[in-house]
Amino acid sequence: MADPMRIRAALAGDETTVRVLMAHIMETGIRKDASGALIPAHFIQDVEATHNGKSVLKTMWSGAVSQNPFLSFKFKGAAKGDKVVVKWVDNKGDSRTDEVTIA
Amino acid sequence: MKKSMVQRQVLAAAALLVGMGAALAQDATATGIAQYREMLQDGNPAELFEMKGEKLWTQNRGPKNATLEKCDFGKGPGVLKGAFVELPRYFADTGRVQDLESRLITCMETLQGYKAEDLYKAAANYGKGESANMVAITTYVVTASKGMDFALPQGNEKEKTMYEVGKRLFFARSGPHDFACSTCHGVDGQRIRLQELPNLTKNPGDGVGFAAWPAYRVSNGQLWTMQKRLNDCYRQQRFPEPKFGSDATIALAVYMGVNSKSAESIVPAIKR
Amino acid sequence: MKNTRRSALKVTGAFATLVSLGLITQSQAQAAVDRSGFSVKTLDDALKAIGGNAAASDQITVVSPDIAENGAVVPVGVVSKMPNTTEIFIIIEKNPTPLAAVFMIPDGTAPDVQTRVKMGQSTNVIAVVKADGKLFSAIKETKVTLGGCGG
Amino acid sequence: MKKFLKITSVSVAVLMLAACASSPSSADYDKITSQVTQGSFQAKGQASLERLQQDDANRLCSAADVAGQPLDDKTAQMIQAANLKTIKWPADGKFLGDWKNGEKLAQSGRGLTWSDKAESANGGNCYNCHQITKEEISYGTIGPSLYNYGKLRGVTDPNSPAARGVVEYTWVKLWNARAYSACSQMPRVGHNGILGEAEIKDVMALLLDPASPANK
Repeated sequence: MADPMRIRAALAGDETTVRVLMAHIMETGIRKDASGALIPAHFIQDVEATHNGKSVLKTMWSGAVSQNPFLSFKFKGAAKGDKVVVKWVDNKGDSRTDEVTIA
Repeated sequence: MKKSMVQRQVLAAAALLVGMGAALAQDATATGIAQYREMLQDGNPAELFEMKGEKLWTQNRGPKNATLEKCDFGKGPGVLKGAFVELPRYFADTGRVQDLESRLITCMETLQGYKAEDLYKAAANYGKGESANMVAITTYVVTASKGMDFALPQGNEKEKTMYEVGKRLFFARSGPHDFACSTCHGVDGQRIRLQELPNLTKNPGDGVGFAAWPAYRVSNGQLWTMQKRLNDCYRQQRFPEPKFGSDATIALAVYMGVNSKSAESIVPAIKR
Repeated sequence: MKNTRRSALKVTGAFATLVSLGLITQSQAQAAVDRSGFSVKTLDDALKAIGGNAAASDQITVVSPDIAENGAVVPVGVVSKMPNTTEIFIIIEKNPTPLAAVFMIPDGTAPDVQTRVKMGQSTNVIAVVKADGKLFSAIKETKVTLGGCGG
Repeated sequence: MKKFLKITSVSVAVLMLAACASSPSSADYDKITSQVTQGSFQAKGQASLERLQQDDANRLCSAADVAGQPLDDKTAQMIQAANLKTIKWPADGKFLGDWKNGEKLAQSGRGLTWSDKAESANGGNCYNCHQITKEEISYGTIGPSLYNYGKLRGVTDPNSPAARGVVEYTWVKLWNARAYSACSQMPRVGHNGILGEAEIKDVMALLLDPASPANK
């Protein structure tokens, strides 16, 4: 099972900044190992963040996003104490959902 | 605030660059790299390892199904704050000078019932299996001392001996390239390629050298502890492999740690 | 997420099989179709895949370092000042598959996103922004150096 | 099990020796260091334990570094004389090869680590420590800049009698730098088999050929 995400969400003024670190190998599928064999692709394809059930960001990635991905974005309309939920799904169908309380 | 300063420096360096020679191109490169490092500070993936370690710390594991919460890193059972910046140190219960990583194995043995030999074997396969857990726990324990200054004890005779042994190992030239640690880390202000080399024979400054590890390596996505750092230094020195937790690695850590007295630990750092 | 058998059958081809087997959901199958831009190998094809040429705009900023010490992790961000920005694309020109990421920006979310990407070599980073249904772009070069053997 | 026991036994040695005298001498520490070294390393890949054996030059220079005192003149000259004897001159009398291959060798820092395959080609590691051409800005500063190396020494024709002195001096520096400087940090490229004769000729050309970018 995938390791948990590190999510931070901080409200400043009327804007909430969300910063997410995800534990993932992000293998492109075009690299070769020492013996010359292709290393199979294994990377996060879709990420969605929601606040009170409403989508606040969707992003689709290729394997070019770095290992242990970082994502940062900002949205309006949240209050301190609200929850932000982040979910990722990778190309093998594995997924992980974590949430954080806005500080 | 800091970022905008770096950006100003970059602009200034770029302006100077017009029509200038290689030396100034070098300065612009250095400024550019400083800007790059600054941009990576926010969101260090080492936090993922720290989180995992925090969870493992309080989790019942091993044959004794116990947690590590009573582990004594030298400041008393369960005291983590400030422990890392005083390691390696002498432990009376084992009669050894131990670094954080070998001490963790002692705790996993005594508190959780793991076999030390199994853990040393696992540790040699760095970042895989149980080693991944030990790396995460190490990251958690060191982070509790983030921002504190190094102050390794030297009151015990064995601690002094390890310092002297570490010093000798540091300067020991050998192998097909005649390299020693001191070849690259013996004086101020030198570089390998564009990589600045800290002078480890003295305190190289806050968050530099010994005080910059453990660190997340962006080149391979791994969290590198001091044991792994030293292992790879010896690989590049063309030496045979230092065994995990061996006295040579601990002696070198004592030498560098004592030399780094009063340097601020910025763990966990992020490195290229 | 709840796929009825009927809706699954509407999807054709391989995805239909996967959906009916329960391996992927309908929405993932839909997304997979949209992912075609991620496999194209040139900048031109990547631009085509996302809807054609984009006019240069000074309302868009690509935030990436002038020099990256390691191509494995290069911070890249895009900030758009165009009103009604709904999508942001990040393209790494010299990568084997240039399109790296797509961000869908709903109402209330700032067109200001950051991530980190791999770069095989020094390259232009191109941000394409969809605003009011039209495409706009900005470019920034990032040099990738090798730092040496220590560290 | 074996590994763990070894570690423990070395610790015991440290403990006992330290306990013998209230204040151990430097020679005691040397002895403990030797024991610690023996117990702490294991062979891996091509990196055998024999690599821990120091020759006189390395042993004496390391000891001088620990003491923080330079070698006395007599010892330094002894080391230099011994290393000068190791120099092998090019079999065909030709000192310069192809600077283009020399540049490739200078760029490569590979070879001889435990993760390198024993049969893979070694690099010269030159740029890790030296500036050589203007084009390569990613160079180290552990050694002096070699940019315009031949030009600054007035080499216009490396095959001329006038250039002979510089050419031979450079060959010795590459083959075994300790022949001229007892405790030089520079690897003994030829003596220790890091590069072969043909490769050293190529690096020579990079430094001395007027057509090399190093001399532009």
